[in-house]
Amino acid sequence: MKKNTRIFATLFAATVIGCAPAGAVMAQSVVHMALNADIRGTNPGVTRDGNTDIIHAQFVEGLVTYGKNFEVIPMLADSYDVSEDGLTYTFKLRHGVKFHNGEEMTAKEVEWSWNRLAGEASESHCKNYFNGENGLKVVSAKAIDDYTFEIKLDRPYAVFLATIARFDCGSMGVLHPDSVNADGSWNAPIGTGPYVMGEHLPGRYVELNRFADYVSRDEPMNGLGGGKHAEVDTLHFDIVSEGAVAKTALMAGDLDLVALDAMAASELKDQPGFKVDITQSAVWDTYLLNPNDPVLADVRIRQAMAHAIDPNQIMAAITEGFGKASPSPVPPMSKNFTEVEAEYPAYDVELAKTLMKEAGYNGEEIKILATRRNGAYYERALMAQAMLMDAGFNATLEVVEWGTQLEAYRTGEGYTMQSFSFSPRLHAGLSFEMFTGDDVRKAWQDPEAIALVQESLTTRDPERLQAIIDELSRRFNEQVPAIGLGHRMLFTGMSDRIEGFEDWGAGVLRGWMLRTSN
Amino acid sequence: MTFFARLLSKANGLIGALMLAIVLFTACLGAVWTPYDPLKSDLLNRFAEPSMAHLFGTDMFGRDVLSRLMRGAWVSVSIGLSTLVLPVALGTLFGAAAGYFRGWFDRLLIMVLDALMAFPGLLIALGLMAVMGANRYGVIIALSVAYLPAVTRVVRGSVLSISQNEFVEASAVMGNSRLYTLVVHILPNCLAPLIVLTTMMFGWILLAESALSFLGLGVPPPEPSWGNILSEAKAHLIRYPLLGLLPGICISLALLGVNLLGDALRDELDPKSGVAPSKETI
Amino acid sequence: MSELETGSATDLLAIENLEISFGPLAVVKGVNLTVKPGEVLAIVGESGSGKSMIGRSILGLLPAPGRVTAGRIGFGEHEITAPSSPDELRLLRGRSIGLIFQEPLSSLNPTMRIGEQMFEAMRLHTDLSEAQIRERAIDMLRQVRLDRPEALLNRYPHEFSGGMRQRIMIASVMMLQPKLLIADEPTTALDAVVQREVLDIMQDVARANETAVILISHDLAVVARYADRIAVMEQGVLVESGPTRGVLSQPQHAYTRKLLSAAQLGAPSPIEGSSGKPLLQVENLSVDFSEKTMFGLFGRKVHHAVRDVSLKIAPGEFVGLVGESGSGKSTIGRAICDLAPMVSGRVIFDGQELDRLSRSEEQTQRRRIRVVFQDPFSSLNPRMRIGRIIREGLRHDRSATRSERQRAVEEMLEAVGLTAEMADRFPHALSGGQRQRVAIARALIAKPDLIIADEPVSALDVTVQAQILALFKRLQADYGFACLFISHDLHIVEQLCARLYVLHKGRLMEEAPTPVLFAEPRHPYTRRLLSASPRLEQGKDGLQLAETELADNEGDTVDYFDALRADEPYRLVETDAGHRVAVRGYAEIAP
Amino acid sequence: MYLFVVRRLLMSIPTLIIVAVMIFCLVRALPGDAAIMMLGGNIDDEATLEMMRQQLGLDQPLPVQFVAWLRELFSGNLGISVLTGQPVGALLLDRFSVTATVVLLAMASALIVSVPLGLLAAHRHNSRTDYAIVVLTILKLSMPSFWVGLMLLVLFGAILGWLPTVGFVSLSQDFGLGVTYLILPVTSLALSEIAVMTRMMRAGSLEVMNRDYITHARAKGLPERQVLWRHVFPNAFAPTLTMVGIAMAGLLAGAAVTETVFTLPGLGKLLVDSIYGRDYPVLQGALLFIALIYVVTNLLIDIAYTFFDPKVRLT
Repeated sequence: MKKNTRIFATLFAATVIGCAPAGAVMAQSVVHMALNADIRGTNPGVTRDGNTDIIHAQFVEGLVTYGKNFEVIPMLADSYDVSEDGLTYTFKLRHGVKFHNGEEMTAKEVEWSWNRLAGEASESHCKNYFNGENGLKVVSAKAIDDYTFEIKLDRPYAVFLATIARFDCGSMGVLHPDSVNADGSWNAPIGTGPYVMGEHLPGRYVELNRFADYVSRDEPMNGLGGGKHAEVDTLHFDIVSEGAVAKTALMAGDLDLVALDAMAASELKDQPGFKVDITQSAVWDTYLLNPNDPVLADVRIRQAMAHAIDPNQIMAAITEGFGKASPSPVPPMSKNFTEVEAEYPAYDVELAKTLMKEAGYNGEEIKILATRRNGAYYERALMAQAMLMDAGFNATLEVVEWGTQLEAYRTGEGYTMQSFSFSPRLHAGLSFEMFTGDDVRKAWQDPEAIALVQESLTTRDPERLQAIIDELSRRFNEQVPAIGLGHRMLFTGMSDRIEGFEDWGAGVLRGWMLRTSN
Repeated sequence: MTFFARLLSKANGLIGALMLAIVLFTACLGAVWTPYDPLKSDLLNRFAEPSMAHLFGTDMFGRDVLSRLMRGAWVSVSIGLSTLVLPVALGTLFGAAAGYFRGWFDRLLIMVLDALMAFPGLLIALGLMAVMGANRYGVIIALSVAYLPAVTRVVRGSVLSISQNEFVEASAVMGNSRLYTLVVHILPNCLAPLIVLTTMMFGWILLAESALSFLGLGVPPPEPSWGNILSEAKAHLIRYPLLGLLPGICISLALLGVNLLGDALRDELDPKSGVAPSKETI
Repeated sequence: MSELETGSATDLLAIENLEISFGPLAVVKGVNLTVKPGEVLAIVGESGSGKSMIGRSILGLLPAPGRVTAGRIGFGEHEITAPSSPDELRLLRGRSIGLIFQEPLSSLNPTMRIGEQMFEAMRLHTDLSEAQIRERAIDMLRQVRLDRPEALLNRYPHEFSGGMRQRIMIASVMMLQPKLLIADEPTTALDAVVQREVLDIMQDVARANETAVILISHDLAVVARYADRIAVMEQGVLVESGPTRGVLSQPQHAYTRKLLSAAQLGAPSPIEGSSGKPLLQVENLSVDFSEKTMFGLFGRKVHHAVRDVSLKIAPGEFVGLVGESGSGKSTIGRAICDLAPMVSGRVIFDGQELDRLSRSEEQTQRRRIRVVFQDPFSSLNPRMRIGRIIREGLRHDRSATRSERQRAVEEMLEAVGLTAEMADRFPHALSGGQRQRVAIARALIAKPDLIIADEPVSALDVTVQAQILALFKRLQADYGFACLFISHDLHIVEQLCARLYVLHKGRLMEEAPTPVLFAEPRHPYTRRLLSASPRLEQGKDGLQLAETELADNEGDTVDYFDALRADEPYRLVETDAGHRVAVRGYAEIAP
Repeated sequence: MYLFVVRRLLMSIPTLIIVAVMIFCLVRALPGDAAIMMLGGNIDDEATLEMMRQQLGLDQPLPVQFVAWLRELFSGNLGISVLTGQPVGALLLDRFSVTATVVLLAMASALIVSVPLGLLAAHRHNSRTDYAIVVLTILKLSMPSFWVGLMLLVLFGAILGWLPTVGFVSLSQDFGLGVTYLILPVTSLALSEIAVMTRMMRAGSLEVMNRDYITHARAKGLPERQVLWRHVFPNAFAPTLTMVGIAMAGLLAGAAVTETVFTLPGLGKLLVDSIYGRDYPVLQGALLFIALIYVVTNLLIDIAYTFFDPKVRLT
């Protein structure tokens, strides 16, 4: 059935002259979207990457998840409470939640799923968040009764819920044990999400089909949680690595909804038959400064660089004027984002020059590392280079392939400065933790800062947390371990028959909100 | 002397030579002077329409397109020329040795060449770029390796056929050493096909470079090469087709020159050799 | 048939005042010729005389950009130069006018089975059934004396020897019983023996079909045997034509005489060497060629090019080595100067066995041996000036100074009859004859004691051949070198050589002083060679064709060795002084 | 014949081994590894990294990995894709089928066009037709095919919107639809092949045409058409055939650029992606597969050759 309508569509598209919205007559209940790479697998938290998580998020759910302001809200849990000492978390599960195979979800499956990811035998990196590798250790996690699940920690950990809500672990997604074969090997996901994993033709497309018996929460939709009332029968993801091609396809009516770069967005904005959604995300675009580079040893050099670069101009340029600077690591939508976080070293070339003179800079090379990759890594670096050179820095640009840059990032070698991006950290403490620490790759190795970050992750007192975050922000601005740029703008282009689309800071697609007109 | 006269008396020879001359001139000019700094971005003046100020307009970073094309000409051409050196030198060496001394050396060489042939230039490129660091030398080495077999085969072939001639035996009878015979009698006669091949190869390399850059494996930006100008323009083709059109036309013109001249050369020097004009190898 | 009768009343072919031009220059000028039905006309001339162009023009198949610029060609009632319809000519071709080429190797389509190539023309011109056509083809192949014709039809050209291909050509052309057959140098590429066979066959088949033949050739002696009339061409002009006898006996035109004198080569004057110990001794020489089967490495098939050959050359003596192509004669020459690997045997030069000498001594000895190759076009490095080519001959003579060498080169140029200023030219600026002179100069400049001349004249025009031979004679007188003269042509070696070695399939068949060999050849192969190579002789009434009719020797019952049965025991027996013949096993010969 | 095939395959083994070693070294010379790529920017802790390395067997020393790879190889197992978890063998075949469809179609159409065109040009040597063909082909040869591809894409895909611009539907899966997806890539590939082959064919024919046996064929009175097709073509085609073989081997090995332009899930695309993703099993498998394609294609060409050149014997 689907196929025939598809043919009809194509033939129609083939006969229509000009790029009239041929899409307008496409199959009622299919939305064609683009994935920039094939999914790495269907096993949430195991065979994954940022790209794959988006697909996983459609068919798997966890006990808790993120709301649109990154607060943690219950999902499969009806409610949860935390003991006084902060060591015991008890989750009350919702009743009548159905797995895709029709069976009802109980604490039994929740426990099984937890062990699948966090257990010793787990193949998932997620277990490292809970087995003491990074401090926190989960002592026990077990079903008390059919609808009660309990987790005990070895220490109080403020961001515990935030951690189990992580996208890269599918929110510690709950799956039915039949998802794996008898021998324990992965078979196919049997989750609770509003969509069921459908056909996957490697390198070509992935399909998700609506789960008819999905039982929704009553609240309105909120972030990745809340009510989910899916309408579109099939979410069809074509694998299109070339952004340009994806856009061309959208305009030709082969795709209904694609992520765009700023340029494409501004092109499409005014075109009849198309809509563009523009949303600021929590993805932090920044320039990491190499803490071990002697040239940068003098803090004044780093400050000079910060003053020489104008985040506003750059953000404006790479977002076609849609976005503005927000150099703080803390995303504006975070509840910890105050006027303190809004401050940053002003763009002041003169000041930069004087600082350079004081520091006795004379033409040492500032090697900017970048890669040609979605996310304007290259464009950002290019513009920074231009500005640094204006200020009198001897800035050179080296464009390498992504793998090479990652290696440089991990080993902390081969760069003075690199344009980089961090995926959303939905807790202000984590926003600093992602580049603070004593590993070589971390840009901020100041012991005090590290201590502060650690505290921010354990304290459960909101005021204290705010105080710490503010303190970190001030130190960040004066020590300049990295030069913040802003939080990436997400552009989504769609044919105007698509209704209900709404992006959010985490940038994770929520297929269940999509509607197709007529 | 008369040879060049003959060459230029032919339509394709003349036109080819002219076009190539223009390209080379632009390249050399682009090396020393361009209307604007081809790397200088001007964020307030992006995608400027062609005007007196910017003859071909500006690109997505407000850089002057004409300047970039001129510098690009230099980069592409210089890469093309310097890539010729290694394969021609080594290829002649190996080819001559294999063709003249035969035996195990020949067999081994052929085997390695086959291996090289069965090996996508693409990966050689990436591998070497990774090892050498992303810079034009990576490209040069990669392409050199990729084209070594072609030269070696041609030289080997013509050495083999020249060796059939009686003057080679005559030399042996006079008591001349094999090396002397190779250098004095055989190699000079391999020159013709080699020249033709080299000309054509220049074209192949221009193409390969642009193809590599198109895949993001070529000359790393911001340094402009015709290839990476094109691949940068890719995203804006629909709205600013000129950005994609111009570099493409530049490449085509250069290649047309090479191919025409190469054809004329071949007809003049060795009509039998089937050296075909440029063609992507990646 | 009926047409033929009407045709026979008048000339079959009438060429009037024909002019053929390539662009501006005319290669054939004002030629008039006629051919009567069934007669054989020979057009003789050296390369570039335009004789082939006439043949092509008769078919209307001049190679571009050649055109008939004046005159007419009439064939029966057809105007070939002005056909009424484009197809008129096409239908004449093959059906009424047949064409046979010089190069049997390139005149059959290598990618098509013999049968097909014979059939397609028949299908086109006749309305016979496939079966009939096949019948006809087979019958035709029989006529050209090929056995098992049925099998041949499914084979490809490359599976046949040159001679057989030429017969196949004749068959496929004559199959259509054309009224006129144009044979363009049909046997030049073939060995004497084969040449004879092929021409005889052609003649018979033509007679049988009452076909007129235009036989185009550079070799007077050959055509004289077959032609009713001869037409001589020089540089596009028809200088003389008339009945064969007439032209031979009373040549009118100077050029004709030149040709004739060249063809008869004058009286032999063998160059005897000084007696005493031989300059060169080759003992039991054998050379194998192991040709790798396609994609090497795997298996190889060995081919014995030379088997157990011994020969002697006295200082200053000219010795001839004769045999058809593939007899291994060149290989022997190459083996002597180390260009081909010997598997066994010894080469003793000036009393020293070369392979036993130290590297340097061997070198110095070998430099006393020089070679003159067959093909003057490939034996000179095209990228070297003549002067340098010749000077290179002195390269290893450390004594000479630069100026001395320069002088030597000039002297040498003079000596071989070239001018000193040619030293600055490149080979391509020289004619074939001149090149061969340069090659000789290069060989002689080092004053060698032995020259190995490998078919030095067979690539040249007859008139030039005579000159080069004369040159050899003169130079020998001046420089006194010995020479191993390799050739397929008995008459050429007869000119200079004191003794002859006859080679067949890598083995010596007969060895004798030249006069003896010609007077009383013993071995059947030698006899075949002799009778196969016609020559012109001064007879009582002028020049005439001399058939070397050998006294048949029924009496000779000796069991001679037959090279075709290579593996039988082989032995050379001396019949009388210096005359040795190959016999089988231990057969004896009465002197 | 069979002997020949076996022999050739045997002879290609050393080549393949050399290739295998080269491949392995080159691939491992690339900085970064699959584990890092999978984590991307979120290398939160070395423990995770190490864990993934173990899972991917990247913690072993290189020689060990190589030997392991070879052992797997000889047991006919190419391993599992790090990125998609599919068996590499299946993945390769799947992608190859795409490339093959496009390339073979392109080649076929190129042959159909260029053989007659080349013959025509040679037949009408130095005529207007001839010049036109020569000029056109050389013009095409001078345009980068990926550039032409992009232009086609923009024109037909976006501006005119006649043809689909993204993805691929296999013909077996849905013919009508599949064709629409194939038109653009096949065209852009075919165009450049046509240019080359036409030139080859023309050159070859010109050379053959002044051979005696062509004159002889004419002298038999054969009509020109028959002379061209029965006598010129078979002899002129052999060299073209070799060229076709080489080109085909090259393209089958993955027309990386074309596949990138038209986002065809082909072998070339797979290669590029696996390079970027450091998907060692796929990368190594793909390269080996490509080497194999070369060997086999050349073999087939040699076999095909015998049909056009009876002199060549497969022994």
